[in-house]
Amino acid sequence: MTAALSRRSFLKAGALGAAGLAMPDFVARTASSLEALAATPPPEFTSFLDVYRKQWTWDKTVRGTHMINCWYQAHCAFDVYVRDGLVFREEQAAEYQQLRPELPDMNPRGCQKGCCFSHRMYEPTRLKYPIRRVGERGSGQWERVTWEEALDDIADSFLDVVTEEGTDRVIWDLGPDINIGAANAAQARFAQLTHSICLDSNSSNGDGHRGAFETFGNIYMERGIEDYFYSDVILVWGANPVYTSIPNAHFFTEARYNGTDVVVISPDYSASAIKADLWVPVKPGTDAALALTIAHLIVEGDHVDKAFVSEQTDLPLLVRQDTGAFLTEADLDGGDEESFVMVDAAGGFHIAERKTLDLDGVEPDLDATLDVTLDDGTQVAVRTVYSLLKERLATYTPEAASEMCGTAPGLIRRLADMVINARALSNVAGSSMNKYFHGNLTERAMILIWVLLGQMGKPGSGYSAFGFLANDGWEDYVSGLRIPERMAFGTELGLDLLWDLAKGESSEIFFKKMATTNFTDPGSTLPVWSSSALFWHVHGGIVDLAEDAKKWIPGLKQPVREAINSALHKNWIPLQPAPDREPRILFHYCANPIRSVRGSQKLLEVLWPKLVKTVVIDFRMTTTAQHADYVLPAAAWYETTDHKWVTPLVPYNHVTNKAVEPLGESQNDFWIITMLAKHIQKRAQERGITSIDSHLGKEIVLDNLYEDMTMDGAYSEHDVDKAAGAILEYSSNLSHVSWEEQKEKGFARYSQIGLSPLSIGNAGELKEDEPFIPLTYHTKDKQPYPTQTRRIQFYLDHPVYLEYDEYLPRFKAPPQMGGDYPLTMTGGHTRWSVHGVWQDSRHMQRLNRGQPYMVISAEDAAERGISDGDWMRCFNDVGEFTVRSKVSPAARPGATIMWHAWENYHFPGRKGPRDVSPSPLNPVELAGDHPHLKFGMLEGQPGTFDRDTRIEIERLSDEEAARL
Amino acid sequence: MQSLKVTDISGFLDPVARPWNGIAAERVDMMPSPLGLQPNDYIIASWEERPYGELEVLSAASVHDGQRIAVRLVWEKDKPSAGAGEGFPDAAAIAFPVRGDPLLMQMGSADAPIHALQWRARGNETRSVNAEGIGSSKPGPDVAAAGKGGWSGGNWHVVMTRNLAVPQGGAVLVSGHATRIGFAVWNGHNEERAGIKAVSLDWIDLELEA
Amino acid sequence: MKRQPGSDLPETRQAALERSVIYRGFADAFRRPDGGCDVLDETLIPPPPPNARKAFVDAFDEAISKSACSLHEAAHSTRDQMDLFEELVRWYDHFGLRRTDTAELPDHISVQLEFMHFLTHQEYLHGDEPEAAETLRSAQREFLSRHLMPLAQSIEEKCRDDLGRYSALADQLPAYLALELERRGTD
Amino acid sequence: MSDRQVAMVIDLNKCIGCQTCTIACKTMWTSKEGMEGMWWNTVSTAPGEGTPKGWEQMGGGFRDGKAQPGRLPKQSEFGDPWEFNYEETLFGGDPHATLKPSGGDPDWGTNWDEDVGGGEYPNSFFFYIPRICNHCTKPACMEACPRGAIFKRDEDGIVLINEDHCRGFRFCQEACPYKEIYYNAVTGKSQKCLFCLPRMEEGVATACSRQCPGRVRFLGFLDDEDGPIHKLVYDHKVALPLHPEYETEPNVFYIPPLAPPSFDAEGNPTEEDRIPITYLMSLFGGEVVEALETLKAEKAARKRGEPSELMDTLISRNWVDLFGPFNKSPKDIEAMRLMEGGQLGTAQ
Repeated sequence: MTAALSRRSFLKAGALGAAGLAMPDFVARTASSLEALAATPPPEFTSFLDVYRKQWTWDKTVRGTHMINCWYQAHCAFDVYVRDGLVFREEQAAEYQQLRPELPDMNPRGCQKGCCFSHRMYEPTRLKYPIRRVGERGSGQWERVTWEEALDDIADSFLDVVTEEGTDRVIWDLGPDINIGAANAAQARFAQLTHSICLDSNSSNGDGHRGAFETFGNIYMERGIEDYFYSDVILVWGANPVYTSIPNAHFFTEARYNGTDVVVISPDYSASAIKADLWVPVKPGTDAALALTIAHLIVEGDHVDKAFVSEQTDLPLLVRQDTGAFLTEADLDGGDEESFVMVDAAGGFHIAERKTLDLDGVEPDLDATLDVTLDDGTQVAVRTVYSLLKERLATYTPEAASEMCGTAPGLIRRLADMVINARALSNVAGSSMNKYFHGNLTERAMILIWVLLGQMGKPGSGYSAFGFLANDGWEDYVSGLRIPERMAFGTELGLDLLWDLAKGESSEIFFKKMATTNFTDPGSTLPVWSSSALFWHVHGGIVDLAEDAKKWIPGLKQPVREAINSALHKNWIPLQPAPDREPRILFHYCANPIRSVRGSQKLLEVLWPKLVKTVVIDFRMTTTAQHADYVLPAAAWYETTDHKWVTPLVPYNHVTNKAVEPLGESQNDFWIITMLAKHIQKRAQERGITSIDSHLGKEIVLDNLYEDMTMDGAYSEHDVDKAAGAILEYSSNLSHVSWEEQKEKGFARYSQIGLSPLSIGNAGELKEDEPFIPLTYHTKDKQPYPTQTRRIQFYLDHPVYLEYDEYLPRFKAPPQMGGDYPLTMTGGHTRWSVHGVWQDSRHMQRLNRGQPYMVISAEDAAERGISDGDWMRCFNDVGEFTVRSKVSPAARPGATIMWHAWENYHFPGRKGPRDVSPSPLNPVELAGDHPHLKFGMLEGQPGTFDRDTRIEIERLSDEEAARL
Repeated sequence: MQSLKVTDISGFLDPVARPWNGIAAERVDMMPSPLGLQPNDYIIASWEERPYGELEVLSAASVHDGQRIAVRLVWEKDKPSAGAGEGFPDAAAIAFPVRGDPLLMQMGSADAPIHALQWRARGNETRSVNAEGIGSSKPGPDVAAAGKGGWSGGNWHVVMTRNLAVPQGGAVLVSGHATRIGFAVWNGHNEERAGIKAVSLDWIDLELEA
Repeated sequence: MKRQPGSDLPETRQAALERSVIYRGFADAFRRPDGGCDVLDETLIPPPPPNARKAFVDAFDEAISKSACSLHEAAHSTRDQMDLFEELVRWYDHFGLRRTDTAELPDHISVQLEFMHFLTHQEYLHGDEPEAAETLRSAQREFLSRHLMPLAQSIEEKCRDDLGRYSALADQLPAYLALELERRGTD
Repeated sequence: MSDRQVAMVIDLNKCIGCQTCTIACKTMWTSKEGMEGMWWNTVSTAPGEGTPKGWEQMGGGFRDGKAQPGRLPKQSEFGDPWEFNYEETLFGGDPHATLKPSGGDPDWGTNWDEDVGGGEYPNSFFFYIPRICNHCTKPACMEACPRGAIFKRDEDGIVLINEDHCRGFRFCQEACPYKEIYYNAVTGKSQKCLFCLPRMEEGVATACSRQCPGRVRFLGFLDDEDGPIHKLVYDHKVALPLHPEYETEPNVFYIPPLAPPSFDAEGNPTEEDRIPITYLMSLFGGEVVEALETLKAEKAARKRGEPSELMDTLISRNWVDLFGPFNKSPKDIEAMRLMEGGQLGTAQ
């Protein structure tokens, strides 16, 4: 065939006129120009091996990190190796300074996922240009479009929706990977300027630490990782650090060598348990019983730190036996309704101070029970919280608790001895407890142990729950107002905030109260937040899955739907948009709800049809992206400059520097969202739209949105670097090191915890040369806790808690979520990915099994004739999915394990574990109209659960397996 | 054994080319290479109990045209082992003494080296190899070595060719003169390689017809 | 045979110049839906169809359409992507070139064709230096046989044949490259 | 040149099985053509099949000085380098396609029996064991190669394959009792871990050591008396060779694993070892009993607040002390041959 053709036949007539070098993709490496290079004689060449003779050198190395929510293990400074505009490899920088000679340093950090991220940047899953759906949603039919076309079309839909139906129809679904840096600041500024709704997904991911919130009025408490070295007993309880704290795990293995007792409490003989000095097997979802029996042994053995609990907790406060409410000063003598009463051994009454914990010499009688004559003359019996608690704890003998949690009494007593005799007791916090329906009760019972023993606020001693540490300049950038201006702005709106500060309230209480305005207040200068769990349940139809929740949850007083409606009606919980105002536009930003939300198939059925536009901003093709109208390609982490929040464990701000240009036409998030504002402004001007009132009555100026967004051009779409720097300069806790220095070094230690509502709850001083210890403002400086009683509070006299008999910590058997089936499907964060990001990485999957599997015990497998690797059908009343088995003697009979973050497209029929997890909301978490049980940033919101899901599994026949 | 003079050996490059039918083939008796001579304990230990080099007979024929010599080997093999992926290839070799009186079994010695052509089924790879004793083989002089093998009907047919003239260090072949030739065959399926092979009992006299 | 104006150059240099222009034509054609129209002959490679953008995407954009076949060598080989990038970057570096910061990845067919455009142009400039010309021709042959030809052939197999210009491109490139590989000496 | 021997100690009480060492090695060395299925560093769950699957039954090494026959491991026993149907699933418009290894459901992989272990609940037991080439003092591979293509450097005892001399016979792969040699079917050569020679020559620790987040690996020369290696191997005698009975004198040593107490029928803790001592003896020889006693005693001393040089060495509060003289950062070494292409090991 080629004989007929000759070279000339390819050449168009006159084409030679265009002879000459035309090379858009290349430049001369060293020669002055391409022409000059071509003119020089070619180098010596005999075979391709000659190209390998020359030494391979790097163009540059740049400090980078991975802007993803690795949470308890975050973050790590990397050196990123660049050649020819490509990232070829990365290696940990390992330049962290040792804090104190007796403590291990933090080096090298990093994990197996971070050490091959550069490979992920160029894999086929990477998105390179904006794409628009052409077929049905989820059909996988796409068309490549320009940024102009995509942003104009989205801008037009935005303008249609906000002008015709309201600004609360536009929803920002924010996932766990928001960085509280420049990228997320652009999104928050956009949301604040347009009053679109931001979904707070923390609790909906099951990370809300409800028990800590009910007890401390705050979930933010985590210690410096080196501080574990000062503990002599560490309880790894509700966490699996060997999987999910890879860069920090060495502190636990090294502490163990240093003589510390490391105890792991888990259903399975987990990867963390093999590193323990004692492993305590426990039935999934029953840890409350284990905690309560330890508390029982503490009280029974008279090991209670009476001074500590009298000063720091509500245990000495009196409770009316007629109403179950606290006795108030108003009850006693018509005084303050919000002040509560103690009685000393001599019978003298004392009002518990609200501005300080200092008892000033008062010695309350913890066991007091007496009758009191109220201001209105009536006689009422009252008792201390402690006496009620002691009565309840008496029932939790080791034998009784063993029936509930399956842990042998002898083992319980040995564990209790270790805990009681500990000099410094700490716990490794994870996020698994709150993925159980009664997770709040479990956490309250665990906290009881630390509090009864006074193990708080000392080196190596204290309870850890939710770890979060952020710069406090972010809110200033987002609102465009510095803190003083924002406080003044607050008073213009009639808020009594300044008045609180004047009355001597602590800054923690002040700033937490200010944060709650994000959920309700029309004048807030910050974005409008709403609970994503509520949003998925009400607007997403997830509540339909809870129809027969009464069958699964003994003692449920009313259907979940009714509980939600009544809580909304009583304004206990704010939900935006309101139930009758359907959402129209959904922006998924650092989020993947169709993969992560329990029962997510309902969202496609109920929510998706309501939407005019669903837009995903991500750098890879996620499950949610497959069901989107537009997928906008985000730059990868080595292709932009920004910084990210961390936790007090590793209190170092980490910076990623732009090492290479974004691939294809992908752009960084800051650019994408700022350009969205630009296109909305342009289209508004072209369509003659000026401004409208938001659903909260604030004026939204659409035809000047871009100017407002960029503060009149100060921070245009090209200024992510400048904006990131500004945020730090505004911060009180990260402005002590220049932005240039932080970019160069890749990390900088926070100077203090700071005033952000996302960190202030840690309530302690962050020193330069000591690991952080939380809550010392309370334990040492006697500042009040942000609770109703201004103390660590174990008694909740809220009507819902009284109704459900959860006013005091107690054990409740785990519900049979999904129906009466023999096996409990537990789970946990995987070793192989953070959320879904590495779940389809070739390297990670080759070191795993390449496809999803459910770990089942050797016993359960034998009973069902299942051997390792067999295909299984897992089912309950709500749904079913198909997965392969992994049989292990380490797994607990009766409990299976589905490690997290598989995408739906990993499963046959695209049905995964989410399809069998109904996850109805827990009614007590809907409580509101209460001094501290109310919405806050990332806390005080209803959670969702999947660890109580009951299933049965059966082996697929070979024929069925072959057809998959 | 005789290498018949032909006008042009290009007609003989294909192992099953018809002209080979007219060339008398020599029946060469083969035997396993002596285990004791293997270069190290490991190889001896791992083949002590394992049969190898079980080929009993090899048919060899040769022609030359004054410029290049072609040697055709035919031997029985139930199925071919191409040595793709992790497998070992079937292979064959013809060896000539360079000088002195090298012992074939010893693969020659320092002062009596041998010069061989080795063909491997993997990509018909053919190499010129010099050896001065067992385990000492290294690339031989350039004799424009070439080889082509074909398996059919339970037999390998392999033709190896090289120049008669040879640069320094090679085995000299001169039309009209005699020399000696030795043979080796490796069975890839039996993981035979290096010294583990079937070899001709001893040198066979080879006379290049004038 | 179309007479090319201004072909007063000695036969070999003229050939190198024409080949260089053809490579540029193919490079542009695989880069943009309307690329290479000024160079490539319409009878062999028809002009872009009316819905050029959609057809181009359907032909070559694996991130978009089911039937598309990738223009990246990595997608057509089991070789580790970064290892392939290293070799290609070393090739370009050996001849003094570096990709621009916004260029396509090193294994994209338009980048490889542009590299050939450079080598053939350099051959044209050094047409009267036999040694330099021969070095460039052997480099071209080796690059063609190791990378560009197998990629072009794989694209030809996988590319749909109902997409006009773009199907023609996928068919004609391996045909042209076969011509290039068959060439001995001075063509 | 002095006959020095570089060595490594791997602390199995600190290894968390995260495979960062495996990825560090893979991205550095084994992504070249024909190396897709190679893992020069592996981390396996023990007890288990290990990598390659069942390597301890594949022979090789020596017994009473006599070479023992071995067999060749297959790529599938190392774990096939699965490819995935990304295009079809993610963009292919087939809403039912499932992302999984092409070519059917695998029944084995490099880390297939991760976290399974042995025994029965609640007394099951496992630990992680990272493995690389041991750069043995008496390398079985070197003695098995008929072409002398494997050599051991005098200056540091690193064992290398000269790929120019290698003809792909793979006697070395059979003879290595640890099955730490890999065959490249594309180049027809055998290849192996080179102890990150290009890094070590520049004073930079091996990638598997320096990038290990668990701070598990100690590096240094065996004869360096004030280095950690000498202390752990010779002074405290808690670092033991794996399978000493193979008689190759490996230069990678292991701190044996402790484990939490096992339970009696009622579920109460007993003093009986959770990891059967017979199993540990089958791996590390008889000295493992004394080594474990030393570890427990020194740990108890720390618990009583008494000093312990052994525990301080194993804790290694200053990370960089793990690496003895190899404490430089790769970033600071100009023109590191990090991505050495083409022929390796032609130093000889």
